[in-house]
Amino acid sequence: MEPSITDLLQNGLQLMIVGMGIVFLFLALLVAAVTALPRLLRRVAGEKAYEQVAPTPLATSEPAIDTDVMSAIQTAIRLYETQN
Amino acid sequence: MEPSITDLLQNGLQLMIVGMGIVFLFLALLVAAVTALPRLLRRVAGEKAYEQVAPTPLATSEPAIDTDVMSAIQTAIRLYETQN
Amino acid sequence: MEPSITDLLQNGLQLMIVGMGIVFLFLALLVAAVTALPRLLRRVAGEKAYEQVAPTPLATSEPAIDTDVMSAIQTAIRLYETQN
Amino acid sequence: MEDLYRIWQDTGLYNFEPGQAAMLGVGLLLIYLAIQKGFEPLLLLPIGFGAVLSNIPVAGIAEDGGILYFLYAGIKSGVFPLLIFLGLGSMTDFGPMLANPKTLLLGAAAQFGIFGTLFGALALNAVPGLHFTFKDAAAIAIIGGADGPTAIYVASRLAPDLLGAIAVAAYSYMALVPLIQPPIMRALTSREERLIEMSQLRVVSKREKMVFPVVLIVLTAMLLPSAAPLIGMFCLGNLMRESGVVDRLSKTAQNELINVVTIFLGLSVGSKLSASAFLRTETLGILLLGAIAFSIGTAAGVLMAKLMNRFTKAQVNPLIGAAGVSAVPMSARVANKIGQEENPHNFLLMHAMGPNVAGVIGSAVAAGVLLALVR
Amino acid sequence: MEDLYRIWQDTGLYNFEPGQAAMLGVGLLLIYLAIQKGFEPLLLLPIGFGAVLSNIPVAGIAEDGGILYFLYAGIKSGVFPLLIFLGLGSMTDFGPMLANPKTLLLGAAAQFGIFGTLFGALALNAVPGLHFTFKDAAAIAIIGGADGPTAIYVASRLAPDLLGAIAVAAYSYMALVPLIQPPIMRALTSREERLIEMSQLRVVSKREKMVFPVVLIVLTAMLLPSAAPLIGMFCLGNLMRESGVVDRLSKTAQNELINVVTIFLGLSVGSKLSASAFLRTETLGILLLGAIAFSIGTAAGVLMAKLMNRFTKAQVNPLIGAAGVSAVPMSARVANKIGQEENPHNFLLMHAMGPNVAGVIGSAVAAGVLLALVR
Amino acid sequence: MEDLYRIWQDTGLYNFEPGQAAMLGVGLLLIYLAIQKGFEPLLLLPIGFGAVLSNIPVAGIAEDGGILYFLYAGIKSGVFPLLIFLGLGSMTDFGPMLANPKTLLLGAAAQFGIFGTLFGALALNAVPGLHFTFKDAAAIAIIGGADGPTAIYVASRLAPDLLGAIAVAAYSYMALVPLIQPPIMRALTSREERLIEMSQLRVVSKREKMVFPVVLIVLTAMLLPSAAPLIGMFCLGNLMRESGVVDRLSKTAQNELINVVTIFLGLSVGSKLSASAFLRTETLGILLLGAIAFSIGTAAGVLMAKLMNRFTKAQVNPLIGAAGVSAVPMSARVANKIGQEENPHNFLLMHAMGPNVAGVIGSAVAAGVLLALVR
Ligand code: NA
Ligand code: NA
Ligand code: NA
Repeated sequence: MEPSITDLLQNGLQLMIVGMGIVFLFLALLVAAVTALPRLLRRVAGEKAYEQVAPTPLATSEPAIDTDVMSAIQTAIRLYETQN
Repeated sequence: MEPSITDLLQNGLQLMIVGMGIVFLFLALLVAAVTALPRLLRRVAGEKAYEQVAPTPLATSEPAIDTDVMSAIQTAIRLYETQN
Repeated sequence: MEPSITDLLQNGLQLMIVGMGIVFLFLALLVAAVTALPRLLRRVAGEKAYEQVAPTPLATSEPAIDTDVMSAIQTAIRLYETQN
Repeated sequence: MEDLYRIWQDTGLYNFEPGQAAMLGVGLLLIYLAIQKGFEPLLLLPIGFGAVLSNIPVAGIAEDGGILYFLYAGIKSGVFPLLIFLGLGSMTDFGPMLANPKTLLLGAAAQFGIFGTLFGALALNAVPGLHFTFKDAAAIAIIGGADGPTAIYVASRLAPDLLGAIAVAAYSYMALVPLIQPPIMRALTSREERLIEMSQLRVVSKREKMVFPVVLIVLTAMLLPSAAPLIGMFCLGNLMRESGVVDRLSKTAQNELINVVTIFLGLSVGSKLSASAFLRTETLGILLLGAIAFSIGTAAGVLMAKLMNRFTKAQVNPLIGAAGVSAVPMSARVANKIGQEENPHNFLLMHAMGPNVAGVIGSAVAAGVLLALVR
Repeated sequence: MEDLYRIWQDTGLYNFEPGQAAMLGVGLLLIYLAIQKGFEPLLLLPIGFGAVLSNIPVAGIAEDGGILYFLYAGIKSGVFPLLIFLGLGSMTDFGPMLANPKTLLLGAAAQFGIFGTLFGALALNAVPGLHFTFKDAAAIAIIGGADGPTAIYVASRLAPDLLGAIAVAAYSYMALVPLIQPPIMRALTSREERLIEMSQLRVVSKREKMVFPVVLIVLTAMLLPSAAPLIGMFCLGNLMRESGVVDRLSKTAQNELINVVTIFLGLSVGSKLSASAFLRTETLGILLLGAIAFSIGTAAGVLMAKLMNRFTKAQVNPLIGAAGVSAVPMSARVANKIGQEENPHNFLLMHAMGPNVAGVIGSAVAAGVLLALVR
Repeated sequence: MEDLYRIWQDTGLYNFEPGQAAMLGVGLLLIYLAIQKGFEPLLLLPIGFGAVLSNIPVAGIAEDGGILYFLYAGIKSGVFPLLIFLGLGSMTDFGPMLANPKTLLLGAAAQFGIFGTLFGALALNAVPGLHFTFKDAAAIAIIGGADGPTAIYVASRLAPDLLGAIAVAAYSYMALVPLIQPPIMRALTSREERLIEMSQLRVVSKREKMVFPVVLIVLTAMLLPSAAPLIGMFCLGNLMRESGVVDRLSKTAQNELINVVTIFLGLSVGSKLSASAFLRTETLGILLLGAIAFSIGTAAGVLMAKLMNRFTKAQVNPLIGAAGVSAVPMSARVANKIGQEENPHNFLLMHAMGPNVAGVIGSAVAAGVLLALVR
C-alpha cells in the first residue's frame, strides 16, 4: 500500500526537523572544537615548541635527495673554508 | 592433525638452507652475468660503437641526475683533496 | 557446414563493394558538411561575431602550436621565395 | 545487396526512436551550455557527451558490454564521487573557516535548502502525473547541497533512476548561482547590512589546519557514521595536503586522479540520461525543485547571518551567508561581488570562503542524515 | 632435500616448452626492434615485455590470477583502445583537414587497403594449411587501417585469438611505413606530379574546429552507429581539446591517462602472444597480408589523388594521397620527404596532415562497417 | 521522534565496540608517526587513515559495498604491489651495482634476515598463546626483506589475515632503520674496517644499464618463475627508464601511476587493520620478529662484507653490507653516515647504493622461494 500524501508530508516535516537539528548540532560541535583547537595545540606543544614551529615550514618539504646534495655541497664548502 | 613444533622447526631449517642457497646461487649467477656484460657488449657492438657510447653518459636521460650529480661532486671533491 | 572458398570470396567481394561505398559516402558527406561549415557558422554568428573570432587563432590553446608554427613558417618561406 | 539492406537497418536513421533523438538534442544542449555559456564545463561537457553517446541507437554504448556501462560501475560502487571528494579535499583550504569558526553555522543554515526541498518534493505528489517516493524526494533534495559529488553519491544510493536529472540540475544551478542568488541576497538585506566590513581574519597555524581534518573525521565517526565515506575521503585529501609530508600524493589527487575520474564520472552520469529516465514530467519537477532548493538555501544562509548579528558583537556581513550553500567557489565570489557593488573596497571573498567550505561539510552531514534515515 | 627437488621442478629450465622458449625469443625480438630500431617503441616495448612475461612457465602471469590476465579485461571490454582513442582525439588537430576538405576523400580511398586485404585473406584459404574464417579475415584486414587502437578494438571483437599477431603486424608495419611507401609512391607518380605545389592552407577558425567533432559524432550516430564507440571517444577527446574550457581534462587525457593505458594495453596485447596462438602458419599469412594491406592502401590513396586532379582545378600533389592510410604522423612525413626530394622548397607536411587524420576517421568508419556486417 | 532514536542507534557512540575504538586509536597513532615522526609517510599516512575509516562502526567502509572493500581487490589480485614495483623499477638506477657487481652478494647475505626470522617465527609457537602456521611464518619473515611492496605481495598470498600487521611492521621498521642498524654495524666492525675507503666506481655505459633488466628477467624466467611477477614488473619499469625511447611512459610510471596506486594500496592495507586481525598476541610476535628480522639482515650483510674482504684484494667497507637489507635509500644513507663519523671525507653513499638495490632483487628472489615452496 502506498503511503498517503499526508503521511509523506508528516514524515518529511519530521525529517526536516531532525535533519536540521543534527546538521546544526554537528556544526555547532565543530565550532566548539575548532574554537578550542588553537588553545589546545598551544598547551600540548608548549609555548616554546609552538614558536619553534613558525620558522620551519619553509624547510619541511620531502625530496630527501636535495638533503644529500645539500650535505655534499655543505661538506665541500666546509672543506674549502678550512683549507683556504 | 597439526604438525609438531619439532617438525615445523625442522622444515624451517631446511627451507632456510635451501632458500639462502638459492638466493646466493641466483645472485652469484647475476654477478657472473653482470661481470661478463661489458665485455660481451663490446664484442657485439665492436670497439668503435662502444667508444661512441662512452661520451654520452652526460647526455643520458634526466632521472639519473641524482647519481650523476653525486658522483660528479664526489669526483670534484677527490680531485680537490689530492691537489691541495 | 563450412562455406566454400568461392562463397567466401563472393561474400568478400560484396563486402568490399558495400564497405568502400559506405566509406566514400560517409567521408563525402563529411566533405559537404565541412565545406558548408564556415558559411553556416558565419550566418549563425553574424558578420561581426565572425570577424571578432578571426584575430584569436594566435591566442588559442598551446597544443595547436605546431600547426600554427608550421603554417607561419610556410608563409614566411613562400613570401621570401617570391620576393627574392 | 543484402549487406546494403542490413547496414541500412543498422543505421541510426532507421532505428532512431523519437526519445533518443530528443535526448541527443539534450546532450548537445548541455555541451552547448558547457562551452558557450560556461556552465560547469568540467562536468557538463562530459555529461552532455555521455548523453549523446548513450542515446545512439544500435551502438549500445551504455548497455552491457559498452564502455559507458563499465564506467558506470564507478558510480554504482560510489568510488568515483568519493575519489572526487578526495581530490576536492586536497584542494580545499580550511584556513578562512578556522579563522572564524562561527561561519560554520552559516554552512549549517544553508542546508535548509535540502530539507525544505525534501518537503517540497513530497508536496509535489499532489500534482497529478508527478510521483516521487520518499527516497526520490530525498535524492532530489540533495540538489540543495549545491555540491555535485555529494548529489551524485546520494542519488546513486537512493534513486539511481533519477541520477541523470539530479546531476544535470545540480551542476546547472551551480552554474546559475550568479543569477539565482543576487536578487534573494538583495531582497533580504538592507544597504547598511551589505556595507558591513568584517575584521581581518587571523593567521591560522599550519598545525591547526593539519589537526582539523583529523578532528572532523573523528567527530563524524562518533556521531554520524553514515556521512563517514564522504567526509572521510574529503578529510584524507585535506590531511594529505596540510600535512606537507606527502606532497606527491596530494598533487596527484588534486590533478591527474581527479581529472581522470571527472571524465569517467561525467560520461557515466551522461549514460543515465536515457529518454525513459529523463523525458518525464518528474524531470520538470526536479528542475523546478532544484531552483527552489538553491533559493531556500541562499535565503536561510543570509537570514542566519542576520540572526547571528543579533547575538554577537563581531558583525557578520549577511551576504556571506549566501555562500553557505557551497557551490565552491562560485557563491563566495557572488557574495564578494554584491558587497563591492555597495562599497568597492569591501573585500568579502576570504570571509565568504569560510561558510563556503562549511557548506561542503554541512551538505555531507545532511547527506549522512538522509542516508541513515531514508530507507 | 625434497625442497630442492621441488624448486628444480618449478624452474623455468625444467618446465620450458619449446613454444614458450620461442615466444620468449619473439618477445625479446620485439623489445630489440622497439629500442634499437625505433619500431613504435611506446607500444612494441610493452607488447614485447608482455610476451616475455606471459611465456614464463609455471609463473602463470597471463593466466587467471596473474596480473596480465586482469589487465586483459581492459581489452576484452574494449575500454583500453577506446581510452587511447580519447587521448589521440585530444592530441589531434583537424585544422589542415578542415582547410582542405576534399583531402577527406584521400582518407577514404586508402581504406581500400582494408577491404582488398579482406579479399586477400579469404583467398589465402586456397593455400593448404591456412584457414581463415570470415571473421578472421575481417580482423586481419583492419591492419590496412594503419591504426593501432582501431586494429586492437576490431580484433578483440572479431578474432581475439589473432589479436597478438594482428597488433604486432599493425605496429610493425606502421614503423616500416618509411620503407614500404616510397617505392609505391614513386612508381605511381610522374616527376611532374611529385613537383606539384599546393596552394597555402586557409586559416581555420577556432569555432570550426570546435564544431567539427560534434558534426562528426552526429553524422556517425545517424549513419553508422557501429562506429560510434571509436569515433565517439575520438570526438570527445577532440572536443575537450578544441573547446578550450576543459584544458585540465584534455591535458590529462593526452598525457597521464593515455600513458597509463598504453602500458596496460601493450602488456595485455603481449599476454596474447602465446605459442599456440602465434606460432602458426596463420601468423605468416597475417604478416604477409599486413604488408599487402599497407601497399594497397598507399596505392589507392595516390591513385585517388591523381583521379581528383582530373576533375578539380586546384591540384593535389598525389604524394599526400599516401598519407591517407593514417599511420599518423609517419606517413605524412614520408609524403613530405619524397616531395622534397624533387623540390626542397615544396613543403607538403601540412597538406599531408589532412588525409592523414582523414585516414583515422576512414578506418574507424571501415571498422564500423566490419563490426556491423561481419558476424 | 522515532527518527531521532534511529539516528542515535546509528551513531558511532552507540555502536563502537572497544576493539574498534582501539583500532581507531592505532590508525591515529600511525598518522601521527607518519606526519610528526616522518615514518614512511607516503605509506603510513594512507594506511593509518584506512585503519580509521575501516573501524568506523555502521559505516561499513571496508565491508562489501564500501570503497575500501573495492580497493582491496587491487591487493587481493596482486595488481597494486606489482604496479608499485613497476614504478620503483623506473626510479631505480642500477649503475652503482653494475659498477661493482660483487656487492650483489651483500644483497644476498642480508636475506638471511628473512629465513632466520622464518625459523624464529616457527620457534615462537613454543610460547603459549602464539600460533603461527608455516604460511604465517613465511609471510612474517618477508618483513626481513625490508621492502614494502614485496612484503604486501607475499603476505596477501600466504597470510591475508596478517597483512595489516605485516605491512605496518615492515614500513615502521624501515622508518626505524637509522635507529636499528647503527649499533649492530658498530658492534660488528672495527674502527679500521669502518675507515676503509673504496675505489671510485667506474662509469657504467648506457647500454649495460639497458641490457641488465633483460638479463635479469631472462635469468628469473629460467631459474625462479615464482619470482617473475615481482622481478618482471621491476625490470619492465627499469627497461622503460634506461631504454630512453619511452620516456613519457617511464615518467608516468614513476609519478602519477605510482602515486595513485600508493594511495589506494595504503588505504587497502589499512582496511585490513581490524580489531580481530590486529589486536592479537600474534601482532606483538610480529612486531618482535620484525625487529629481529632487520637486525639479522643487517648483521648478515656486514659479516658477508667482512668475509668477502678475506678473499678479494679490492676491499669493501663492511658498513655498506648493512645496506643489503634494501630499505632503499634509507639504509644506504645510514652506511654513509656511520662511515663519515669516522672519516668525514669517506663518501660511501654511492658504494652503498649497489648492495641497496641488490637487496631489492635479493628479497624478490627470497619471496619467489617462499611462494614456490610454502603451500
Ligand atoms: Na553544501
Ligand atoms: Na586509417
Ligand atoms: Na631486501
